[in-house]
Amino acid sequence: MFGPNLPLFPEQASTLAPRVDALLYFLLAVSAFFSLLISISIVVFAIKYRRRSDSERPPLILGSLGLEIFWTAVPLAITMVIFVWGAKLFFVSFYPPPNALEINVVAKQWMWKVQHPEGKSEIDELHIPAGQPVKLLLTSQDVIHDFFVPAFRVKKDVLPGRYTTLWFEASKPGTYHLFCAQYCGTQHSGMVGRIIVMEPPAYATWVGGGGTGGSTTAAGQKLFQTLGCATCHLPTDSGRGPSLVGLIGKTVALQNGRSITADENYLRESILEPRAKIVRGYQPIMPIFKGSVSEEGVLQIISYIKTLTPQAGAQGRK
Amino acid sequence: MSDTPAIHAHQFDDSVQQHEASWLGMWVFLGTEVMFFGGMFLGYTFYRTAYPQGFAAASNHLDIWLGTINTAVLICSSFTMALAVRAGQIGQNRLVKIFLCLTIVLGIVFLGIKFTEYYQKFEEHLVPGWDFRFEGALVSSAEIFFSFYFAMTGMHAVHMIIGISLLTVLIVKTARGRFSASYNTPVELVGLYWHFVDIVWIFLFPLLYLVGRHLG
Amino acid sequence: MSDSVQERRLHYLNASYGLRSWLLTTDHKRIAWLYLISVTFFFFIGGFFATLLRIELLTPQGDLVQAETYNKLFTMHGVTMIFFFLIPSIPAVLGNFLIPLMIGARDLAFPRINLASWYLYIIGGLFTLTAAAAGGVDTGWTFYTPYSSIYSNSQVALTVVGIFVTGFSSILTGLNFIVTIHTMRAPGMTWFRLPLFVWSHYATSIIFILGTPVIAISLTLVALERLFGLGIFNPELGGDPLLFQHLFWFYSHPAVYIMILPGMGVISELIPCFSRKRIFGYNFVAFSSLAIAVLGFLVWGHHMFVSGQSIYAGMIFSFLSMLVAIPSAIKVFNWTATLYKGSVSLDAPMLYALGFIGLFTMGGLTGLFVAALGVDVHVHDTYFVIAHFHYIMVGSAVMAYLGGIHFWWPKMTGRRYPEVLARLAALIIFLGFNLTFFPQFILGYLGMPRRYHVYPPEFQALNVLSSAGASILAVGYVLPLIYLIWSLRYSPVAGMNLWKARGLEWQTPSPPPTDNFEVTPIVVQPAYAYDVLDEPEVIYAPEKAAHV
Amino acid sequence: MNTPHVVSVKLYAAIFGVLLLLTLSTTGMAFVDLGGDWNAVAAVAIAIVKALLVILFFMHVRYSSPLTWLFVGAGFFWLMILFGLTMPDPLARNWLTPVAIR
Repeated sequence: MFGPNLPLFPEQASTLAPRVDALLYFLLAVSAFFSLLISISIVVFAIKYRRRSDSERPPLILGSLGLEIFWTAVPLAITMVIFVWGAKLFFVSFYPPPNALEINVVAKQWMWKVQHPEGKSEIDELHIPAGQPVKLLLTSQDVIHDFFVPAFRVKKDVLPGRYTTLWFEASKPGTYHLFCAQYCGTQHSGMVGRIIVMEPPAYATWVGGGGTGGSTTAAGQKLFQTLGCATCHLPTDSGRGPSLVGLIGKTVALQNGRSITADENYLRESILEPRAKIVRGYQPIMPIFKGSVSEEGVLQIISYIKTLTPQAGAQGRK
Repeated sequence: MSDTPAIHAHQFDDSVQQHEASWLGMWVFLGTEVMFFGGMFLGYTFYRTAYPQGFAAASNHLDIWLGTINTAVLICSSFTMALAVRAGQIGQNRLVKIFLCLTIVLGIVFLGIKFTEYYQKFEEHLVPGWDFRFEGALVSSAEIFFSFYFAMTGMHAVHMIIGISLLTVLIVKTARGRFSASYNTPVELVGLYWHFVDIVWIFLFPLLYLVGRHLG
Repeated sequence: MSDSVQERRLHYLNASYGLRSWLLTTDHKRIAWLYLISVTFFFFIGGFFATLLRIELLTPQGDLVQAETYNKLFTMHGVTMIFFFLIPSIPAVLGNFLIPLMIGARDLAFPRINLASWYLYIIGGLFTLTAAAAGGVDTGWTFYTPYSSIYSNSQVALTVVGIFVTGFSSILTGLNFIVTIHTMRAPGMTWFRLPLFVWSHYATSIIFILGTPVIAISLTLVALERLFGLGIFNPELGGDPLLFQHLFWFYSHPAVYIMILPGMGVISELIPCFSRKRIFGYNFVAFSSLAIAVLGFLVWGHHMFVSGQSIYAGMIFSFLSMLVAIPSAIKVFNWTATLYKGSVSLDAPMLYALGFIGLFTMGGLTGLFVAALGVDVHVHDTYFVIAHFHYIMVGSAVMAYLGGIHFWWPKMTGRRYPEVLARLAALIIFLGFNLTFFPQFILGYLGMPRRYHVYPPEFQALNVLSSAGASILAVGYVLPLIYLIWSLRYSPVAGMNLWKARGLEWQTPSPPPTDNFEVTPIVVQPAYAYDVLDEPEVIYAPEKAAHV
Repeated sequence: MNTPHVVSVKLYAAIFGVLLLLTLSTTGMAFVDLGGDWNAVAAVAIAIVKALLVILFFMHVRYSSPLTWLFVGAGFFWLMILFGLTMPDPLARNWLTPVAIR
């Protein structure tokens, strides 16, 4: 608000920001009201009823049930409003819309490695188009980090050994801070970066030009062949392994009677530690790939598996 | 029964109040122990729901018969401990010493069996941190199981050793005639502690030894 | 009792002399003094670390200390202040001294265990100080795995042993209080005549007993993993870092109620005394202490909203966190209502009490910000959270501690303290505190993450404001240290009941005799019976009253 | 009040016998496939019964003051809080609602 060197309020650069700020204003209003109510009553009572003589004997007031119920019910009602409003916002910021642009982010002690689906990769920077939902698939190679963009009002811890997702839709082109918000060691304060929001056409030219390698899904497909996944996982369920066509979001029945919704974490675990969750009707013969596939490799295979939709049919058609 | 005058500390009004205070104090302490072991049981449950197959495979490596015998040994020691407390209440100091000795012997037998099991695990390379080897694909979750196995049974063994040393102190004091029918509180308190350690094992045994045995 | 006679009267301070009489004492009043000295020592060590942090943050670049040292500084600031000052301060100093006096007992139920508690506290302190000297620990006071168990190469194991040992000091204090309050109340002192100070310490003891063991075991598991390679939190083996966070916060959130509940107890004593009026809604204030202790155990997940915890767990914890705010609100409203139609005199303890109410209200309300899921996604792990918990810990708990020390100083030492200087110090602390921590709310919402050694230049202005406030706060804290020590020698002698206060502790001479009461009193008045101030609060049965 | 209540040897022996019996039965039942998670439930249930027997009779809580019951109950109740509020996290981590609420 006071120019670049004394900002008092962060920019609103995502569709979520105004909604979070609205809840903030409500909370500020409630806090201001109660703080003033209490502090003013203290000052007024302290002056009005100041001790005039040592022999004063104030009246006996034991309390009043009515007042107690009143100032239990009113705070309860207000807090419930805050809870529901906050929970709804959290739900919105938790589940990415289906058409989101998927970008993989691997955090490593004190740097961010970003992998665009078209193949472009970046360090400590993330170029995204304005006006389009972007879903980040986050994982860490060592300790817990946290992908935090104040201008978008979003943050999500980045865990080792697991995927966490974070989505936002940038509404205003510009450059915004990226911080690591979970203490991760010596250079924790150096693990910062920039989010560069571009107009969609400018983004298209940027991402198209000079891709370093093939697209992520192409790299995934190559790995899918070289590691021999294709020999067991056929498009139909006739192979030795279950078909992976249209797997994301499907409910998979497991051998021990339970069933699970197939998400990225399930795919990652089944690649690295296949015996953990065996699909019903299949033998536990799949070899462990932990140690022989890097984090980026697993992300590439998963992005390839996501392209296996029923109409795409046999692999390799894309 | 020799009834030495009920002595009580200066801050208490009488020995009934002192006994009440010591009794409640011991139960509050056992409450902290419940939460202390509870933390490990939570970790166990957390991972058993995440890796049921790994826990079953690892649990099948434990010797179920040694575990069952150990549970029986500890229940016997609880029985003799209860009899020792009872003998103390009716002032039969000779019986108190006998039952306390029996409890100590049973405790040592338990620890003996436990350390033979540890030695077996050491030989089978199943000790996490010391070149842990486990055939099959569930090596990671098996290592987590054995980490909990050693953490929980190790902490339990530490509590057994503390219990045995408390019992030896009790025997020495009983021999010196420090206790009587009207002042038997220390024996009761150590009794409570010993029964608690037995209860921890009563839960440890099925959770560690009997996981997925029915799968064969 | 004239002042000159008072000099020769035997009391707990001149009952015996020499180092042995202090280091081997089982008198709860002397143990309170041992705690007072050691707690003050650790407070100023923690404060020293804080000053270094605030100086470093004056500039966006890291030019005072390297990153490694900065990380160790904020970790040691957190560990020292939380485990060695805030948790023991009010219960171990004021609670130890006053609970037997307030319920009419001669001492706590287990005096020797009480001394053992102090020794465990000192041994834990020595472990932590040697860890600091031997290179310090850089994991943050939260010790999150896998950084603390695998990646950090600092003195984690040594510090963990220190905290483990000190944890048992809290457990033993809690055990002592619970048993004493249940079994050793004087005749006539029913539960609903107990001072609210005793109620709040009873609630705190529940947390001591049922919370502390869980952090003991979680830190033990971290130490086992570091020293013996057990794979409990190791992500390589499929270990889940959230398990440690659940175990850690199961204790560490109730721990913040350990820090504030005794402070609330002190305030519930000060407000009625200095407005000379019975507390408004005694039962509600008493039961809200218990409600805070119990609900405090159900809310820890609000520290983990963005940690990858499932969304349903987040919703449960956010809902419960809203409920735990209600008892605190009830207390604040009842204290304010007590002032109504009272006879308010603004002595130093009252200034601290009124400052407490104001700052605690702001601290509590900002708690709603971080409990609301939507806003917490933005403010988690930023300076907003730092400001929130400092408003509760520094603004409220330390204010209540200082208020309590000033209020019971005449009872503990038999001396008054310099009133004008004390009021000045209270104002300096109030102003310095607000200048230090209010700018951090703004910094937090701007998005400045916590534990940052280097920050973007646009945050510098607010950080300079905060550091300026910290220097005023430091001056404010040094003042009481000086004039209270000075008062031991030079302040005029205070009589038995300087403030004309209600409560059994004021019915015995100051400083009290070793056994607290010549004859165990029989209580005949309800708590805070200021409306009948001229009638005696206790009567003394001719022969020893049998325990009712 | 907790007047020390002397329990007859016969009752102690009976409790002791039941405890041994339960130990053998829990080991025996471990080999019988009860389907799904029922084996685990049975094992824990037997352990709870054994623990209750030890607490009520060997530890004299059966004859103690209601205050003792409160203290004993509080310990296990808090354990249930620790389990009850932690386990929803790992168990519900996989419940994904198909549609994102706008």
